[in-house]
Amino acid sequence: MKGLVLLTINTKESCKEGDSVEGTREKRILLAHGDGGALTYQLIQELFLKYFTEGPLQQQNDGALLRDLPGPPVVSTDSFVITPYFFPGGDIGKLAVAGTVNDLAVTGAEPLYLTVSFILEEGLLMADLESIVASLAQTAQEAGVAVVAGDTKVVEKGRGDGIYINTTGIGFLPEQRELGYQRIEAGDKILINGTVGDHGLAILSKRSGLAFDTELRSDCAPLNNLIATILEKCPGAVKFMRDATRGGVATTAKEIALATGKDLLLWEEDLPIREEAAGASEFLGLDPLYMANEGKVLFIVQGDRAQEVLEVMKEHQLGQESAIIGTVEKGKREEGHVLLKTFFGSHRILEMMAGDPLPRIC
Amino acid sequence: MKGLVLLTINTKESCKEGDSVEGTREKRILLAHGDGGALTYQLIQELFLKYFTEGPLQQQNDGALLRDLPGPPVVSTDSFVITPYFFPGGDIGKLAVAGTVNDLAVTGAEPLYLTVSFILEEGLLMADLESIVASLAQTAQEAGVAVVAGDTKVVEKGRGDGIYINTTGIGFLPEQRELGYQRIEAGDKILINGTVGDHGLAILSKRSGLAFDTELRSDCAPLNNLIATILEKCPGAVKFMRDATRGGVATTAKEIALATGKDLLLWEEDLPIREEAAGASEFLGLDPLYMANEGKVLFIVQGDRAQEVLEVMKEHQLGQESAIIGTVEKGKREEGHVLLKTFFGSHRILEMMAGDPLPRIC
Amino acid sequence: MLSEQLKRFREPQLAKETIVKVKKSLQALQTYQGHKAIFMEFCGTHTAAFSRTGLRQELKEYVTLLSGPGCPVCVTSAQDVDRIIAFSQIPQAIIATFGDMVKVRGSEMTLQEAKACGSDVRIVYSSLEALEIARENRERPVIFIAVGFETTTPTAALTLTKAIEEGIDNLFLYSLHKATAPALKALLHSELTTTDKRSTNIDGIILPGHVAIITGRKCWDFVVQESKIQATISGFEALDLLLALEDLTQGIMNQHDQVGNAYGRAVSEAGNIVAQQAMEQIFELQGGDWRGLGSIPQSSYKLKKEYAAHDAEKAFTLPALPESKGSSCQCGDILKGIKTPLQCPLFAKSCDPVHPQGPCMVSHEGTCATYYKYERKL
Amino acid sequence: MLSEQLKRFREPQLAKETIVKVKKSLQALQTYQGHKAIFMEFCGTHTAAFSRTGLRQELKEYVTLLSGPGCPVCVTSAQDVDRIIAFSQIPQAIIATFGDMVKVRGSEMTLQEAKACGSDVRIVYSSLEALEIARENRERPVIFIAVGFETTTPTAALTLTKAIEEGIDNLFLYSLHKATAPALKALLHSELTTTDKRSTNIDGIILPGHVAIITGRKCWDFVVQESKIQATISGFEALDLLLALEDLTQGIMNQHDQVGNAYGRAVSEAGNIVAQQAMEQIFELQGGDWRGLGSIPQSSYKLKKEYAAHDAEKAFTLPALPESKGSSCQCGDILKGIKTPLQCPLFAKSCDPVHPQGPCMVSHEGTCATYYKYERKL
Amino acid sequence: MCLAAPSQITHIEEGGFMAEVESFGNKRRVALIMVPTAKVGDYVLVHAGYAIQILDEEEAKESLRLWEEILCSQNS
Amino acid sequence: MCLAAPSQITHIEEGGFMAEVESFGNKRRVALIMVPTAKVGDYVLVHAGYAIQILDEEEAKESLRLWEEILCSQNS
Ligand code: SF4
Ligand code: SF4
Ligand SMILES: [Mg+2]
Ligand SMILES: [Mg+2]
Ligand SMILES: [Mg+2]
Ligand SMILES: [Mg+2]
Ligand SMILES: [Mg+2]
Ligand SMILES: [Mg+2]
Ligand SMILES: [Mg+2]
Ligand SMILES: [Mg+2]
Ligand SMILES: [Mg+2]
Ligand SMILES: [Mg+2]
Repeated sequence: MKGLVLLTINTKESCKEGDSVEGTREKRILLAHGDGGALTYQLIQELFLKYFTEGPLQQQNDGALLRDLPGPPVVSTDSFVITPYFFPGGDIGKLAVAGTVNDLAVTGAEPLYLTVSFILEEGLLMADLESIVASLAQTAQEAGVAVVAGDTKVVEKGRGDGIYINTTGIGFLPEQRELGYQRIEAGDKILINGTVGDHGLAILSKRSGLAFDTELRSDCAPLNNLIATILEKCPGAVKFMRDATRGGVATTAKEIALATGKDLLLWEEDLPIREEAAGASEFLGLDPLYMANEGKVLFIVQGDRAQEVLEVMKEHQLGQESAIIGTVEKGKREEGHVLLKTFFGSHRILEMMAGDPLPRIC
Repeated sequence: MKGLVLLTINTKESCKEGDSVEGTREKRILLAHGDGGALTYQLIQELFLKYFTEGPLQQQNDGALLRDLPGPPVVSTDSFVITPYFFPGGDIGKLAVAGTVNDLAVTGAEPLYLTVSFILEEGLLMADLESIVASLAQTAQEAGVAVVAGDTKVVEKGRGDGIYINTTGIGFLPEQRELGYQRIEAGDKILINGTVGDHGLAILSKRSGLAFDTELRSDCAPLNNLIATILEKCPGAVKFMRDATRGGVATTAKEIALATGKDLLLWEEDLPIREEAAGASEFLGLDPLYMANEGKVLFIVQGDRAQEVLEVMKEHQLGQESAIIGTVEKGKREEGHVLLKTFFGSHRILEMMAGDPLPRIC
Repeated sequence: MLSEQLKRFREPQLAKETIVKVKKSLQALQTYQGHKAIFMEFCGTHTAAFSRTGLRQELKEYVTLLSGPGCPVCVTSAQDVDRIIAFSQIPQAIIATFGDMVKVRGSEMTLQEAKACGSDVRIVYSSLEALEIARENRERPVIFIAVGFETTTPTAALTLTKAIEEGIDNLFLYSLHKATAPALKALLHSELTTTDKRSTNIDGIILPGHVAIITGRKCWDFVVQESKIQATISGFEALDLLLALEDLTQGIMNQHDQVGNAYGRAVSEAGNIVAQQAMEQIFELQGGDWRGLGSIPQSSYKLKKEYAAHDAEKAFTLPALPESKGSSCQCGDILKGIKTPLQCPLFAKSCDPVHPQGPCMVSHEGTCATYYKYERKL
Repeated sequence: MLSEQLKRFREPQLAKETIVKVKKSLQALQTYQGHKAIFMEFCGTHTAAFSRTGLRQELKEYVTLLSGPGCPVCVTSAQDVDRIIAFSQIPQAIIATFGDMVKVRGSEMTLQEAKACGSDVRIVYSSLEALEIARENRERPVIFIAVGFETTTPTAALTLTKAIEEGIDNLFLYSLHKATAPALKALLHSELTTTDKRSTNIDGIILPGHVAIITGRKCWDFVVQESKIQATISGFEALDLLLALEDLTQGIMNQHDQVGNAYGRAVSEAGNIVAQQAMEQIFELQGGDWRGLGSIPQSSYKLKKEYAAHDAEKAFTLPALPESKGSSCQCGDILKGIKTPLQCPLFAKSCDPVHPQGPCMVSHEGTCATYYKYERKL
Repeated sequence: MCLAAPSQITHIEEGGFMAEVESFGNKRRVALIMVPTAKVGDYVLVHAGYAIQILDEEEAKESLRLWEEILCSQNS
Repeated sequence: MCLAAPSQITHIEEGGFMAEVESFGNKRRVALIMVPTAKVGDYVLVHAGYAIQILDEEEAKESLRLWEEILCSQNS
């Protein structure tokens, strides 16, 4: 402890940033907001219920009673731990809705309901929380899903990262929408609804250390409307869908290959990649095919209907840059593989993402 | 940086504890387990699917397709952030099932399905994770609910606390089980299925700083079977239920008072409180009425059927120490209140828990 | 078995019978004095005990029980809270403090808000835990916010002694310990004796039982001897409180010239000598600011010069702190027993435990918090 | 516009046409030499570029492209990794490192495992970020794990110079920087020249383009002059690689007595003088351990004595480290170009990027990782 | 703040600085140094991690006895 | 490791130690000190946060021109 005497004291950085013009400090989440008592109650009443104004949530029961579903239920859950929680093109609230809505939609389901559970870190600015909740509520409305149940916990400073959100989605499977790995066969085409890698790179651009300015924005968006449009306009054409999130297009394709035992061949020259994404990947030493997307789906489509599906996709606002990017081939070995046909015509193998130290992008 | 030269180096505490007898280090969660790539896939295949061996989870789709429900769906969500994650009487895995099952059960619903989403902290011992997952799976089996969808994220060391779990439960409401605040009226009796405060105090006994040894154990248990038994054997008698978790019996009672505008009168001498709980509360300066429970429900029962319900409760393994602990009275003011009739016959007001710095007990 | 006897002290049945007797005595006292007696419990723990047991309500027609300044958190001045927050801003510093302290507002913010901004604040139940934290974080200064009366002061003194023995040089004390007797003296000699005895003045004082364990009974005789107000030391069980009321009643009617001891199983004549010596070894009395009461001479335990290396006030230079702002909180009058919380216009309106306006609403044993919890009229 | 020209270098169409021409030249070379040419790319970035573009596959009937020791992460010895991990155990220390480094196993564990146990490890893209971290954490030692060849070494030198100018005394370098020319010399003079020229020996070397930006072209002439093996400096776009192959082919057939420069837009004769001076100012060459290659004289950049205050090896005393264990990993032979990963029995079986057995499988530009990603036979 | 709860000493650690005490099935470690004459079996009042006083059994008995007498005489 | 990507200098900061560079719509701050003659508009190769070389436009043009000649003569 030598040398510790006679210090002068500076206000902690994080406290300073909370100062408003009038010198009063901005409100922050305190541990006591999570004790289940009066402050928790106040937070729910004054913040959450302001944005979630309809339905079962307002009743504040332990469970939300929903109306009978018009088909068998489909559920999906995801926790969102992205850093930073505000990013170009969105925020963790929008992402939390889009991510789960998309997971439901790619199964062919119509998403209807969402539960939302927050893990807040002591010290989170109340203003940040409010803007995230507002964004979440707005995205839910746009996607046509209702937030029906919620939960809030608070963890000590240094045990979280501002805010983590879990959403669980509930939908139903309309008739005649049976999609599945088992329907995939050689000759099917692989489609995607736009450019690859934008989300992951937009997030990375805001990481301390990697910081760079880019025009790239996260593609984060709920795709249930796009998907429903395709399924309705091209009945039977789509055999399987999966959103290419963590691990990117390459990992998602590999998962399909593993599950089916088929090979997936992707064409490098047809992959829609923004120039900015290619450029940023180059100086970061990364591959856009492994970068997370939050508004992109791989569609496996019956070969002779690929063009028809492509046209429908391109008409939709969230599919304007859609492309046919590859084809399914008979698996030639025990395990299914993903191959990339390069510009020069040679083939390279795409594996799952393996241990890249770049987490927290969703 | 003076005085920093010539240090000798000790291995970090947390690393040492990972050493096994043979000198090899125990496996831990790495950041890369959360990148959505190969290590994530491996974790799912080798750990999670080992314990969740049935149903939609094995298909590893984005969403789980469930069978049609025999009644309108009921959903509930909770995130669990308890510290420590192993505690006397349970662990976070058991808690995560019991908490959500109970939230569904108290609405009158039959819980059927659970989604489970993990937020793991880099460095978590793989052995701890496995034992938590095993406990979660076993509790789910005991409660008769199936885990149908899951998710795993990994956050950097210092951004979590080992493990956080979200569970979302889905059940259905059988016919003739309409419970609700609106049914509560003066003259109803308040019942509880056993002793108060055990969970919160058992957790606190393991907090560094507060550390004390106690025979108290968490009451953490899924109560759906107890509740179903009561509802079936005493049809119509129960008007409302709520599990007395964070904030304890006092806060839960106050919530009911606020929602109904009625007063709830609790009788100090009838409240089942273990001697150990009273003793520990005394030296900690805490009130067992504000301590969290994870296996206790407040039942609001039609006055003339309270005895009948009590007898059914006492026959059940999880209700042996059940008691009638109070009564509902006409609200005398704008806002409903909770009053405790003390040993001496005087009344004191119970408010919601207010800002106690004792978080993370669920 | 002593444990059986201890249980007897908290048995409702015995207490219920005792109430009947105590009521009779208080009636006799009223006849004797010509007015309903006004007693003050000095100690916040007594304030809470009278309310939690319901005895304050039960006896309200027989005796008015006022609350005194006996909550160490409540009497900590806003400037001292500002200093605590400034300490929490020292890079790498760990603040170790009792739980109630984190919720008290200084002139601008609370320690729990500083914590939310990133200060490392650990809640402890004992100064020994602060020592443990210092032991485990030898590279970081650990500042223990030492609040409390004579009950707590020796525990801090002994912990510091141990730290020094062990060579733990990164443990610092910010001593806000206060001495109760000077505060009681100040109360008796100023406001209380100059106002109309019939309305706000007091007939008897219930003295803090746990403080008296340390100080001993006899050092309190000055109360009776100097101010002619009767006083009795009390324990904290329901029966203890009743016995103390009875003792006080008898003392007034029989004009005892000594302070009574209704907590004989714990309080001796001379007190705990080890504790007294430990306090003397480490601390010296200086003038100190009490929230509500103002500056009181010889009422504040500060570390002696010899321990400057462990004295947070000496080891760290704090920036100039802003002046505290005024507030319409009436804690001052409440701590003096001039008002009850029910007379504060903010009470249970803009001031409640979730949004406390003053320290009396913050601490578990603050008078306003106790009244909010137990004594509110609905 | 230069940007238009830069795009031309990566255009598939131009490259496709070029391939035809290069194939012809390589065929001519085969006729000239009497065997299919064997070229080695020294640099890991070239290894990755040949595979990513598919050129290695495309040309495999015309030329065998072997990979050399040109990945700084791969050639870091297990003992040096153990030292990095030991540094990460210093209380309060922050380790700043390039990403690939965290996955390399020492004799017992990896830096990412140490991180999972609580070490503070930050991944940076530049030594300037390490300086920034040191600036923001003045109370904590920040140890930058300085790996790289001559391309990277001057950046560390200039960053340290800046740190010293600013008085940032908590930034330390653990310099594992290596010099490429001595390693190439060692390769040319030992193993490669003693084995049968027809099977594992090489006919030409593709020299590291970015290293040569710093060193200049002419310092590489020793390769041609001492070992009589032709060599050419190459850029990293598809077209660059093809031009270099062409240049090498012409160099062999026309018996050039100088190293070729097929990366003229970036590489000058004399190199970057500012960078060279910065390196000389801060570092001195010493003998160094290369994983796989063993000890190579004058191949390791260590901080000069004058900078001992910023030299992690001098500022911190490490405990005795255990001897590295042997392993059946063949990285040594692979780094020497004696084997390709396809000849390692562990490759793509027990060794893959998720469970790397050796450093060549860890680094993005490790030969085994590159072969796993791009060259595996299915 | 001045809370102090009675507990029984179950074990005194070497050196006598710390002891284990028990109350209603809850065990804690507390400092014993302020009550140097305390022995195993004694009841102590514990405040802020320190035992601050040994409870006097005779005094406790006596005050209960006296009081019960008063109550009995009053009731009869 | 020896990755270096070409970027164009868009702004040189005061003192000349740092500059802003741009490539395909992505902007970064890099150290410019190693290429003291660089000016706004120049293309530089950036490695590990430092611009290590100014790309030579004439050389680039020349090598492309030469090569295109060779290919043309060959194709025709
Ligand atoms: S009620 Fe609030 S404002 Fe009024 S005296 Fe008490 S603490 Fe102060
Ligand atoms: S494949 Fe693996 S084991 Fe074999 S040489 Fe490469 S790194 Fe070593
Ligand atoms: Mg999901
Ligand atoms: Mg998802
Ligand atoms: Mg998905
Ligand atoms: Mg909840
Ligand atoms: Mg953050
Ligand atoms: Mg819930
Ligand atoms: Mg719950
Ligand atoms: Mg509940
Ligand atoms: Mg998921
Ligand atoms: Mg932990």
